[in-house]
Amino acid sequence: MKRQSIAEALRDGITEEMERDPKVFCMGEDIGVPGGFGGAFTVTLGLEQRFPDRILDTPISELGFFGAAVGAALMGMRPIADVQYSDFLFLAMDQIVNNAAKLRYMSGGTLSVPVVFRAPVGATGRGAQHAQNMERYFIGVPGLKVVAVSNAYDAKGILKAAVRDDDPVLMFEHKLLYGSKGARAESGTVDGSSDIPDEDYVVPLGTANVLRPGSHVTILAWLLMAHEALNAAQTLAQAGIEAEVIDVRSLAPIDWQTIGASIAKTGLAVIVEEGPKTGGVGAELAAGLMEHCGDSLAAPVARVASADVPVPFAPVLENAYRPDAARIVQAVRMLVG
Amino acid sequence: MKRQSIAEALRDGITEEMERDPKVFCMGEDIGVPGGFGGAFTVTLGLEQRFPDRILDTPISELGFFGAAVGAALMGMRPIADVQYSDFLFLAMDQIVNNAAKLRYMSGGTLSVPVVFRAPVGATGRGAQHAQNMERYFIGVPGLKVVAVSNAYDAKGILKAAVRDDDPVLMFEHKLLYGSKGARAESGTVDGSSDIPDEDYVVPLGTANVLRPGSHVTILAWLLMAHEALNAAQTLAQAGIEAEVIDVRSLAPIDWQTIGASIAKTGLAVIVEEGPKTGGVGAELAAGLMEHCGDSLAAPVARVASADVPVPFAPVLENAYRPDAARIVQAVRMLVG
Amino acid sequence: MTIQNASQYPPDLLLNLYERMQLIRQFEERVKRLFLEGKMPGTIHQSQGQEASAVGVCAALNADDLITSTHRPHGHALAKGVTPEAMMIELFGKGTGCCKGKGGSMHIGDIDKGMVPAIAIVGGGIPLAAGMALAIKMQGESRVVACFFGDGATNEGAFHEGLNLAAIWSLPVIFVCENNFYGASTAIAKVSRVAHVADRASAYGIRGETVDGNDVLAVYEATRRAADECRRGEGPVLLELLTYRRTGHSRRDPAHYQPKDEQERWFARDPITLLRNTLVDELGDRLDAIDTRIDATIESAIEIARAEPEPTVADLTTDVYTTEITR
Amino acid sequence: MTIQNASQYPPDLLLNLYERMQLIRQFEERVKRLFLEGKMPGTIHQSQGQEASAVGVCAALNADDLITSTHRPHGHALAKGVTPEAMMIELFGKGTGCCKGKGGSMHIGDIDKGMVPAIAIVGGGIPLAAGMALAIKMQGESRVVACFFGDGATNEGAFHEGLNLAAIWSLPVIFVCENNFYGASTAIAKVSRVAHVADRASAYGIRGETVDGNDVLAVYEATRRAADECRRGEGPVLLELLTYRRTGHSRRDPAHYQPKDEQERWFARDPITLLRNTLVDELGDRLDAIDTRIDATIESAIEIARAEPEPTVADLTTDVYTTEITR
Ligand SMILES: Cc1ncc(C[n+]2csc(CCOP(=O)(O)OP(=O)(O)O)c2C)c(N)n1
Ligand SMILES: Cc1ncc(C[n+]2csc(CCOP(=O)(O)OP(=O)(O)O)c2C)c(N)n1
Ligand SMILES: [Mg+2]
Ligand SMILES: [Mg+2]
Repeated sequence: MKRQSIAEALRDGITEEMERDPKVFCMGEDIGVPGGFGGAFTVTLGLEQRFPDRILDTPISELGFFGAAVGAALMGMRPIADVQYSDFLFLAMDQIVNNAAKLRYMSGGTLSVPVVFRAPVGATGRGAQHAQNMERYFIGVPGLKVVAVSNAYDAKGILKAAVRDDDPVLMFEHKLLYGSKGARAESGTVDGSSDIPDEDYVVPLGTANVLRPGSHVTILAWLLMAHEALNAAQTLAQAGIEAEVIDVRSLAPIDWQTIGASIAKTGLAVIVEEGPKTGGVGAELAAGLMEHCGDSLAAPVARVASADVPVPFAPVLENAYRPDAARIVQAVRMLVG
Repeated sequence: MKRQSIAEALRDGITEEMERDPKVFCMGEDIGVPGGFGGAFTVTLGLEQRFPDRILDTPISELGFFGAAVGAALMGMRPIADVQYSDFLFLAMDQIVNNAAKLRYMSGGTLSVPVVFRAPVGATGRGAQHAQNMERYFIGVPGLKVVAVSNAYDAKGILKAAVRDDDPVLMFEHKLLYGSKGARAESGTVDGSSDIPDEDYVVPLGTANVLRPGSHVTILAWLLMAHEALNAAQTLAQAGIEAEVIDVRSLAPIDWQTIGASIAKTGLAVIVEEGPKTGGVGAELAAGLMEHCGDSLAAPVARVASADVPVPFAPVLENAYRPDAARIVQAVRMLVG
Repeated sequence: MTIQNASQYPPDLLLNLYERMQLIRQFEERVKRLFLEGKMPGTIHQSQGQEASAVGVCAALNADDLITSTHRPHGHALAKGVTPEAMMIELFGKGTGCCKGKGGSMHIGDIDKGMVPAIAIVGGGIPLAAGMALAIKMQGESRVVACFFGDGATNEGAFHEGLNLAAIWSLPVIFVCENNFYGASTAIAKVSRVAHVADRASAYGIRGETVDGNDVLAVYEATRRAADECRRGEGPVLLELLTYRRTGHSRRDPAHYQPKDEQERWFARDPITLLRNTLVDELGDRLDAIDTRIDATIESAIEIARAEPEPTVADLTTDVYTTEITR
Repeated sequence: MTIQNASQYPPDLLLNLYERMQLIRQFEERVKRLFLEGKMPGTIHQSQGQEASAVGVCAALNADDLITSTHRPHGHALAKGVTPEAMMIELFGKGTGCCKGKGGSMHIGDIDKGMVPAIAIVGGGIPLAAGMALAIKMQGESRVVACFFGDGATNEGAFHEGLNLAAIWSLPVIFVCENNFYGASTAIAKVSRVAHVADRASAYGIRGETVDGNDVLAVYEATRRAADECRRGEGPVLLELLTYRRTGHSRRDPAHYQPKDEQERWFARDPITLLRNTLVDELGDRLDAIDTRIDATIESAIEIARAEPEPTVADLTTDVYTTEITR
C-alpha cells in the first residue's frame, strides 16, 4: 500500500500493463522525450527508459496519430493515445467517432478496436482553448466507452480495465487533480491521491462509486466536481442534511443501478458538472433519472453547472465559471427546501 | 406565392441574400462546378453562373475551408460554408467550436463572426459514416446558434435570418426533405415543400413553431421527425388524442417560451429525435423541460429516439433505427395512459 | 493499343489479371443496372475504368498483406479476394453479407481477406493504414499495407498527417493514390497547384512515383517495387496511378463535367481493352472462357444474394460492443 | 558577430527594430519574473530569442496589414503595435485588458492593431489566415496577412489544408514559420523527414524560402519581398525563419531537452546582441537610451495593470453573442 497522486498511479498502471502485455504501447506528443515532460502532466515521465520502443513521441498531428492508434488496435495492438489538452479532441474526433467507435459495427462484428484515449480536462488559467470539459461530446457515441476519474485509486484501476477492454475507451482526467510535480505542477491543485494497493487490481468499467453515503439527497458528480460535492456534503451535514455523493465515473454507459438505488433512498438529485449547463452530461443524467427513477423522484432534478460561455481567462471569471461547493450547497438547500 | 421544395427555397434564399449584400458568398465542395451537382443536394445548382466570383468550389478540406470561412467572416464577409454530409463536421469541429464560437468572447467582444454553416443530416441508405444526426454535438457550444429546418418556408426564412445574423449559425437540413431533383434525387423522400411568399421575409432565429395545435400532449420534434410527429398526431386524433406538435427548429437557443406555453396547456411531453437516444438533443430538452416547466408536467417526459448504435446500412435495420409515427403513437399512448 | 513487354510475364499471371479486372467491370456494370432498376438499396460509387489499379496493386501483394479502401471500394475488394457473393449479399443489405448488412457499399470489407471495412470519410483511411503498418512493424512482421485513396483525398489534413507519420517511422505502407482527375465533380487541377500528386512525396522525404494506372503491368511492377522497399524497411512509398472513371461519381451522375475529348482520350485507353488487345492473339479462347465464367459467377451471386435472409430487427443492437451493454 | 549590410538602412529604421526587439525581450523577462514569483496568473509561452522574427516581419508590414499568432504571441503582439499596457493588463486578468481579461496570454490580440486574438490550437490560425486573405482579395484590397506558426504546426492537417487553399486561390498570405527546432520538447528532426520546412512549399506549388531568423534585417527583407509578391497577386509565400528559444516551452520548463552545445551555438547568435553589436559603435548612446525608456515603459505598464479593476462576475456572460441571449 502506498499513497500516490493520480499522475503517479497512472504511470504505474501504464507501466504494469505494458509489462504484462507486450501489445500495449503509448502514443502522444512529448510523452517520452528525455529531459522533457512525460506528456503535458508528467504521467509517462521516464517510461521511455523502460520501454524505448513502446513510448512513441508523435508529431503534433492529433487526427493522424489517433487514426494510427485505431489502425494499430485493429491489428491487435493495444495503444494508449493521449492529447495534451482535451480541447484538441475536436481535431481527432473524426477518427474517434467515425472510425474507432463504428468499425466493429460496420464490419458486422468481425473487428474490434481495443484502444484507450486519454484526455485532460478542466479550466486552469489557460483561457478558452485549453479548458473545456469535453465529456459531453462523447457520451452519446455508440461503440465508445467513456470514463472520468476523480482519484488515484480509480485512475489506476480504470486505466487497467480500459487497456484490457476490447472496445475503445475514452478516459478523462482533470488537470487540477493529477498532482503533477516539478515544472508541470499546476496551481490551484486539489488532492486526488489515494492509497494504492501493492497488488494488481482493476475497477470495472461501467460502474459508479458511492463516495459518501447519505439519505436526504443524492449529488451526482465526477472529476473535480466530485471533490466539490464532498466539500458541499460536509457543509450540509453541519446543517443536518446528509447528502449521498456519487462519483458517476462511468459516463458511458451510465450505471443506473447504483444511481437508481440512491435515488430510491433519497428521492432528490443534484447533478454537478464543470462545463456549460446546456447540452452537458448533466442533461443526459437528468433525462435518464426521469426515465429510470421517475417514480422515486420527489422533485425535479437540479443541475449545477457552468454558465453557457466559453471558458474565460481571468481568475475572477474562471472561478465564477467553475461550480464550487458553495453553489452546490445552495442548490441542495433549494431542493431540500 | 409559389410552391417550392427545400432545395429550391434555399437556392432562392441564397440568391436573394447574395444580391442584397455583396459580402455574402458560398464555399463548399462541388457547389459550383458547371455540369456538376450544385452541392451534394443541388441547393446551389447553377448559382455559379449568376455569381461567378462568389461560389467557391473548395478542395476536400473541411477543416481548411471552414477555418477560412471563419477568417473571412472576421473581416466582415458573410460566408455560407457547407459540408456535403454533416458527418464531416467532425473534421471541421475545431474551427467551429474553438474558433468561430469563441473568437468573440476571447477578443473581449471586439470581433464578430457572421458565418453560416450548412449541414445535411439523416439516415438515408448510406451506412454509418454518411448518416448521423449531428445536432447533439453543437447545442451546448456557447457562442454558436443552431437551427434545423423541416420545411421550405422555414428553410428560406431561417437561412436569411442566419445570413443577416452577426453570430455564427449552424444550420441542419435533412436529406430526405430537400426534394432534390435529377441525379441527386433521394429515394424515400418526404415532402418538405411549402408555399413561398414572393416578398422578402425572415424567420427569426431562436423561435420554435407550433405546427399543429392540441391540448392533450405536446410532441417536440424537428427536421424529418417533425413530419413523423404530424403523422402520429393524425393517427392519435382518430383515437381522440389531440397532440400539439412543435417544431423545435431552434436547437440553440431553445425557445422555452413557446414550449413552456404548450406544456402549461398539455402537461405531457414526448420528444422525438432521429439519432441515438443517449446524449441527444432530447436529453437537453427533457432536462430543460423539468427546469422550465417542472410545475406543469404531469408525468415524466418521454423520449422517442434511435437505438444507441451506429447507423446501419440494410434498409430493414435503418428503418428500425429511425423513429417513425408508429413509435411516436405508442409513446404518446403510454404517456396519456 | 497494347501493353508493352507483356510477353515477359507467364500467361497464367496475365490471365489472372485479366480475370480480376473483368470480374470488377462486370460486377460493377451489373450492380449499376440493379441500382438503376431500383433493385438495390443505398448509394453506390463505382470503379469502371479503374480496374487496372485495384488489380495491379493487389496482385503484387501477398495474401496476408492488407489494404484499406474508400467510398469507391468494390474494385479493391474484388481484387483483394472478397468474393462476389459476399459482396453482393452485402450490397443487397442482407444479414449474411460480408458485414452482416451493417456496412453496405461504402464499408465493404473482409478482414480475413486482408481488407478492413472501407472508410468512406475521404482521407480517413490514411492514418488508419499508417497505424496498421505501425502494428506490423512493432510485431516484427514483414507484411505491408496498401492504402487506396483518390486525388481528392490528397487535400485532406489526414493525408498530410498520415503520410508524415508513416514517413518518420519508416512504416511499410504503399500509399496508392488513384488519380482519376476528379474529386466528385471537381477537377484536381482546380484544387491543387502541383502537376502530380506524387510531387507531394518530397514534403515527407519519401519516394513518390507516377505510373500509368491503366496499364495493369506497370501498376503491378510499381507495386512490387514499392512492396519490396517497404519490406526492407525503406517505406513508405507514394504511388500515383493515373486513371479515369468511366462512370459517374455516384449513382445516376452523368459526369457532364468531364469534357468530351478528355473522355474519348481515356476511354480509348481502357485498361481491360488494353490487356485484351495484348493477349487476344495468343489467348483469345481463354479470355472468352473467362468472360463467360464471370458472367455466370455474377448471376449466381445475385441469385444467392436475393435469396438470403434480411437481417432482423434484433440485429440492430448487436456488434456495437464486444460484449453487449445493457443500459 | 554583427549583421552585414546594416549600413544600407536608415538609422531610424535600425533603432526602431532594436527598440521593438528590446521591448519584447524586456517585457518577456519581466513577465517571467512576475510569473515565477506567483504574481501573474495562468500559463505563459514566451519568445525570448525569437524577437527578430516577430519584429522583422511586422516592420515590413503596413499598419493595416494583419497578423495571426499562436500560443506564443507576446512578441508578435508587441511587434504589431499592441501596447505593453494593454497586454500587461490582459496578462494580469484585469477587465480592461486588450481582451477584457477574457483572452489571457494565449489569446492576446487587438484587431485595431491588425492582430486577431492569438489562436492557441497549434495550426489553428492557418486556415483562418487564408480566409482573412480571401476576404481581402474578394474586397479588392491590397492588404496582406502574415500568419505566424511554429515548426511543430507544420505537421498538423490545418497547415496542409490552409496552405493549399491559399495556394489555389493565390491569396495574399505570408506563412511565417518560426522554426525554433522544437515543438514543445520534441525536436523537429524527430517528427519530420524534410531538412527545411520551406521544402514543403513545393507541395503547394508556392515559393518557399529559408531565412536566418535571428538576423532582423534578413527577416525584414524577406518579408518585404513576400509582401510585394502577395500584393501583386503572386502569393502566398512560405517563409521559414530559423531561430531559437532562449527560454523553456512554457512556464517553468528548464528545456533540458535542448543540448548544451546547441544552446551555446544559438545563444551566441542572439538576435538583439547581433543588432546591438552592429549599431553600438555609431549609435551606442541611443541604444542605451532606448533600453532605459523600455524599462520605464514596462514598469509603468505593470503599475497600471496592477491598479486596474478585476472584471466582475457579471462580465462572465457578456460577449458570447453580439446581442445577449436569454435562455
Ligand atoms: C471528408 C469527406 N468529405 C467529403 C466527402 C464526400 N465525397 C465523397 S467521395 C468525394 C470525392 C472524392 O474524390 P477522390 O478522393 O478523388 O476519390 P474518387 O471519388 O475520385 O475515387 C467526396 C467529396 C466525403 N465522403 N468525406
Ligand atoms: C492542436 C494542438 N496540439 C497540441 C498543443 C499543445 N502544444 C502547445 S504549443 C506546442 C508546441 C508547438 O510547437 P511549435 O509549433 O514549433 O511552436 P513553438 O512552441 O515552438 O513556438 C504544443 C504541442 C496545442 N496547443 N494544440
Ligand atoms: Mg478522384
Ligand atoms: Mg517550435
